[in-house]
Amino acid sequence: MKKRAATRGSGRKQADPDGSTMPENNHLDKEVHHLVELLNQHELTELEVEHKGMRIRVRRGGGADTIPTVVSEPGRAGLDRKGESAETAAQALAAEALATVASPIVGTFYRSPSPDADPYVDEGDFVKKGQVLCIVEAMKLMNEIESEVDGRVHKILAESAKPVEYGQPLFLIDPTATP
Amino acid sequence: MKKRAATRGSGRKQADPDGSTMPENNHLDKEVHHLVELLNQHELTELEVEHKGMRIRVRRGGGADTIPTVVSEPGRAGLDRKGESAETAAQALAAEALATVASPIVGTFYRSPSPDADPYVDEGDFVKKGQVLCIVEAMKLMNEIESEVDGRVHKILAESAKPVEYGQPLFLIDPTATP
Amino acid sequence: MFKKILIANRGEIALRVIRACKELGIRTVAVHSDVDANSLHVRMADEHVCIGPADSSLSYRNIPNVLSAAEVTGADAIHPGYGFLAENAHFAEVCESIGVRFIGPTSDHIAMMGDKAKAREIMARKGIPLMPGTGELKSEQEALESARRIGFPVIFKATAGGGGRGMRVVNKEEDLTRAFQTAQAEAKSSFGNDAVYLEKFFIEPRHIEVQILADEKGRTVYLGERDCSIQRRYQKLLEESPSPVIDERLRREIGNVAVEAVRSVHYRNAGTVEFLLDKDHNFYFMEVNSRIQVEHPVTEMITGIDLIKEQIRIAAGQPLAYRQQDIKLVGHSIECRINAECPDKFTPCPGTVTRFHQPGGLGIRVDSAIESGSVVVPHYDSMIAKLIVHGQNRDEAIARMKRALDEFVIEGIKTTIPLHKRIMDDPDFQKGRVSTGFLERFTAGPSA
Amino acid sequence: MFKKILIANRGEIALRVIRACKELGIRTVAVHSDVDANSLHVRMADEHVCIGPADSSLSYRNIPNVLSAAEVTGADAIHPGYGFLAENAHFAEVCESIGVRFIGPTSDHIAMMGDKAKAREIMARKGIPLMPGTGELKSEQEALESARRIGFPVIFKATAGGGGRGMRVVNKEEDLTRAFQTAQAEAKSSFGNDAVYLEKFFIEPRHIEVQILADEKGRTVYLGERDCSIQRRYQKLLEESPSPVIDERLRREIGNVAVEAVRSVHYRNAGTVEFLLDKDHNFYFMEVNSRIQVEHPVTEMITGIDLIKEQIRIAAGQPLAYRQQDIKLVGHSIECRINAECPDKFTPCPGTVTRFHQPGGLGIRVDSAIESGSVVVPHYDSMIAKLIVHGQNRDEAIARMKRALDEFVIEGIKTTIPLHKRIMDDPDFQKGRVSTGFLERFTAGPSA
Repeated sequence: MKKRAATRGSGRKQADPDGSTMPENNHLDKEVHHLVELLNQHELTELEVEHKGMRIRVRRGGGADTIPTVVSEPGRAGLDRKGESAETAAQALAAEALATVASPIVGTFYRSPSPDADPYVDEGDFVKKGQVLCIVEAMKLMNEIESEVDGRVHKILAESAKPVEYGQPLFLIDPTATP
Repeated sequence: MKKRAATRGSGRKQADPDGSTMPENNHLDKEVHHLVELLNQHELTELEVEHKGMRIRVRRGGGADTIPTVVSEPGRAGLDRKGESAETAAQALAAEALATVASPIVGTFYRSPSPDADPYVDEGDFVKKGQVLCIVEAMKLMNEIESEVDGRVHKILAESAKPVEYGQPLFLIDPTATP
Repeated sequence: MFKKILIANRGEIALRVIRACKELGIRTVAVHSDVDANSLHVRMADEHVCIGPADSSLSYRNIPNVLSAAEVTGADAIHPGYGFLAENAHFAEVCESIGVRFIGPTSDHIAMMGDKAKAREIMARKGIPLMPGTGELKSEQEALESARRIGFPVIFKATAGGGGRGMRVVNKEEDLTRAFQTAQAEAKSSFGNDAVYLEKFFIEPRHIEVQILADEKGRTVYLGERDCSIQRRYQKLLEESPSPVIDERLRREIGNVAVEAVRSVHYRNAGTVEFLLDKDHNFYFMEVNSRIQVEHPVTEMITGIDLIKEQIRIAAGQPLAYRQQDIKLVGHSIECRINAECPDKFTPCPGTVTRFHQPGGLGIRVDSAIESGSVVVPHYDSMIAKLIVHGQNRDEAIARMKRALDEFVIEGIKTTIPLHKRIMDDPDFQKGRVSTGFLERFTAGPSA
Repeated sequence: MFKKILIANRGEIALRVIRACKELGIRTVAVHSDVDANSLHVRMADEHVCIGPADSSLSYRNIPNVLSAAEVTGADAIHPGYGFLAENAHFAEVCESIGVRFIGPTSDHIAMMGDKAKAREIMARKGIPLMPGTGELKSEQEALESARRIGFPVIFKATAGGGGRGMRVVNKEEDLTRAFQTAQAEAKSSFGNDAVYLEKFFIEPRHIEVQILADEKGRTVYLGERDCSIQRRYQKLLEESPSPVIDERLRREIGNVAVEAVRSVHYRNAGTVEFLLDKDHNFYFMEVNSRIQVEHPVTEMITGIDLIKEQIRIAAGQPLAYRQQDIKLVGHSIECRINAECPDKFTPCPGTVTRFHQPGGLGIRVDSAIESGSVVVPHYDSMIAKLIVHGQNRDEAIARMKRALDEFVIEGIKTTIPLHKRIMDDPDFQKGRVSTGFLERFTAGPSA
């Protein structure tokens, strides 16, 4: 049984209003509407935009009661998640685009095919699309997890022989890196 | 038994924006109204816009869940109260200062000393400080309520022979008016 | 006793099971789909494992992922709640085979009770009174002959069925052919099995069910009945116990039949025997539900017995601590299901609950995993809370439910609270004069 | 029956009374100070009247304003709750004189029970077992002689007292003079009356009280006891029923004495007879509280009787609907008082409750007028919620309380929830081995 999983972190960037969407003039109304929409869509607490002498800030609630619906990183504690939306804008500025390899199943994560074998990959290694990165054992079955992109292993996020849950990020791959 | 009560109504009068309290700039007015609408519609806490040297900020309560502690108009429903705070910012610009005469006790409000007598005062009348404005009957005692200021009776807010509660506004007096 | 229980469910029933485990000193593992990561049942559990995406077939119904979660957390038992995997005989079987205790009946009993036609046959052989009806129908001709014998109106039901799907009422002979075909097609598409059977259709019957508990040694008791006559499209909306029309003698009679029904097949753990009660107080066996039910709290309220704890104790091999004569029914209990749905139209209404404030005080119980800020996602059942009251008698219970419904604050989404208020104010309901057709008058709109 | 009841109180007890009225179909009038305008008790009432500013002497204790509010709204009865005007004989008298029914005992009974020394004298004459002690002390010499007769340690109490003020324990003769003077001064400043009396002071006694109900015809019943031994500075913090140390025989004995005590003076409505229980299970009359008490819910939970409704029915002239033998105590109930206060130091902690989420499920009751966004003002009592549980036995009740305390979310202010969690985990508490000195070990800090 083989399973693949690699999700692009692009979903988090959408919260970022870039220059092209900024108003020229007099589009105040449209702009505020747009920001409110963004606020709603991303369940943000506050959104502030400053551009060509114009500054717009939109804020909602104390945030205390608002719980994000869709969570991109299950397994993290609730407190961490609340921080995410705040980080979103900052992270989006950094135009980094790492690919996350997440576990498609619940099971036990292994970095190597057997206890005495070498790991499939180490941080810094270059990998090819389709290359096996690790095994997740579930129900006595070994599921090989492959990379969906070419790139460099930026970070290994799980510890070998420990349980992982569905959607838990296992690797960050930098697809822009070349050997 | 005589009781006096007159509180400055700076908190209340904001609830009725008439022409004279509106800002010169028609555009600003429209804009503020628009922002308040947005605030209500999207249940926001705060909305701030700065544009060409102009800055507008609209804020509501302390968040959706916060219920005002001290309320200037007991007897009104909670929903009304929520609206008030939203209007506050826009109307604070107007510098009108009516004095409110509130009931110091719970009882029944009477505009005249006896059923067949003339009212103590009518709207538009000029009153002197210490002049009796009405009676509030409680526990079979007639309590005369006096004005604390000189001025013109701007509005009578309670209906004769109806119950009034503690702190309920009975009269608005315009202390700037002169005969 | 178990050391750690995995709860293979979500929402209020997952929280219900976690509460029972906490009170028993058993550690808990919540599983959840990714949209449920911040749910109350996840936060209240000692451990939690994300088992898949929102689609329940890939998460809550995903047997390998659920069992992997049990494996990696070292859980020694699984409580399935209701729905999802609760009546999946295969799941119970796999649990048994890998040595994780499935908290419920055996896989064989689940399979037996899951095949409604077969269950009826078994009960008929044991002498349990059945609705006039048939076994699985082989042909249209057989259906026609059976319908004539039973007498119209009749109803088609799917043998693999439940929840009202695959059901068709036939009032006269000429409508039978089309109804037969439609019922088969619906059964096929809903359950992957087109087998249907026929039953007598009663006008204005009551839905009466009996809660039973059976331990591993076979000691079996009944815990009074629940009256679930207030239904909408075969979905229960309000339940009460005791039934306003059942007296002590009839209660004992139905209770004994229910105990006989499950004891005859050596059934274990909690179960519910459903009956139809006609106007003359004749009762007919319908089916056995081999799970804990949504409406179990009304039974708990009048017996003082925690049914989830009993399920766990029985699964752990403990004997029942009481006999039939020890069970006393005290007062009256009503449950209103609060669903996130548009009033009158009954369409689901997902969204964010901006404010959630429960009623409180004497005789009030709320079972819900909702809190202020919770997001009701569109992927699952629309029931977001159960409001349960207990009173010294039915009148007090109704008065208490009215004031509790008035107190309940749920903002941001539409719910069935207004509908329940109208039911409480209904003179027929107040007199206990309801049948499974009762709610039809409300579906036509507020003024009907 | 009354048509409209004015509730002369605020907070959870006002809401408690409103709930009972709603269930009885009686209209309600809330009164409130201006800072309480948006309170839940105001919003849940049919009508509401602002009766003054935050200072309770100008609002909730303001007799003319409360009565004017009854007058302008046409209320035919007033429920005083506890505190404020509940034991003000003058208020009850004025109510009687203007034809508004005071829901409680007569003004004479309030006055009689309010004078603690006189009440003791009356009870002594009726043969009720008293704490070894004195009547009002005329001089220091009398105090000294009495203390020698009773035997040290002894305690000074104010005859007009309550709530621990004016009390002084004396362990040996040479401390007596100073304690007498301090007690007098404290009694004077707290109650405007410097009269004090002496009682035997017991080491590690239990505080046991018996709930009684007496109708207008004089039929009197007791509803089991409450064990309120867990106190802090004479303020109850946790109550339970039944007491873990009282058996069936002793319960009947104390109950009969309590009934005798109130019946002998023709007491009416609800009341509580407080006793001290020593280590040898001797019990001594302390006082009668002529009001509904904070901890009344634990009695409601094990008897199924709604005490507030009973108060209202009795005041309306209805007879009790049951006799002593009809009252059955079922299971065990515990109440934790959730106060807005800093843990360990016990200083009040007013502020805004940014988030409030009640525990739910089987056997849980929350009596509170708090909701998310409520402002806890510094002007009144710091108790913001009562968490009450019911279980089949004491162990289950404790386990349930633990999980309910874990579930209770109150953000924005500090509360006694952590303290209650530590009490639940205490081995002595779990074994029922507590006395009125129990909490002292917790006051020294978490590690003590």
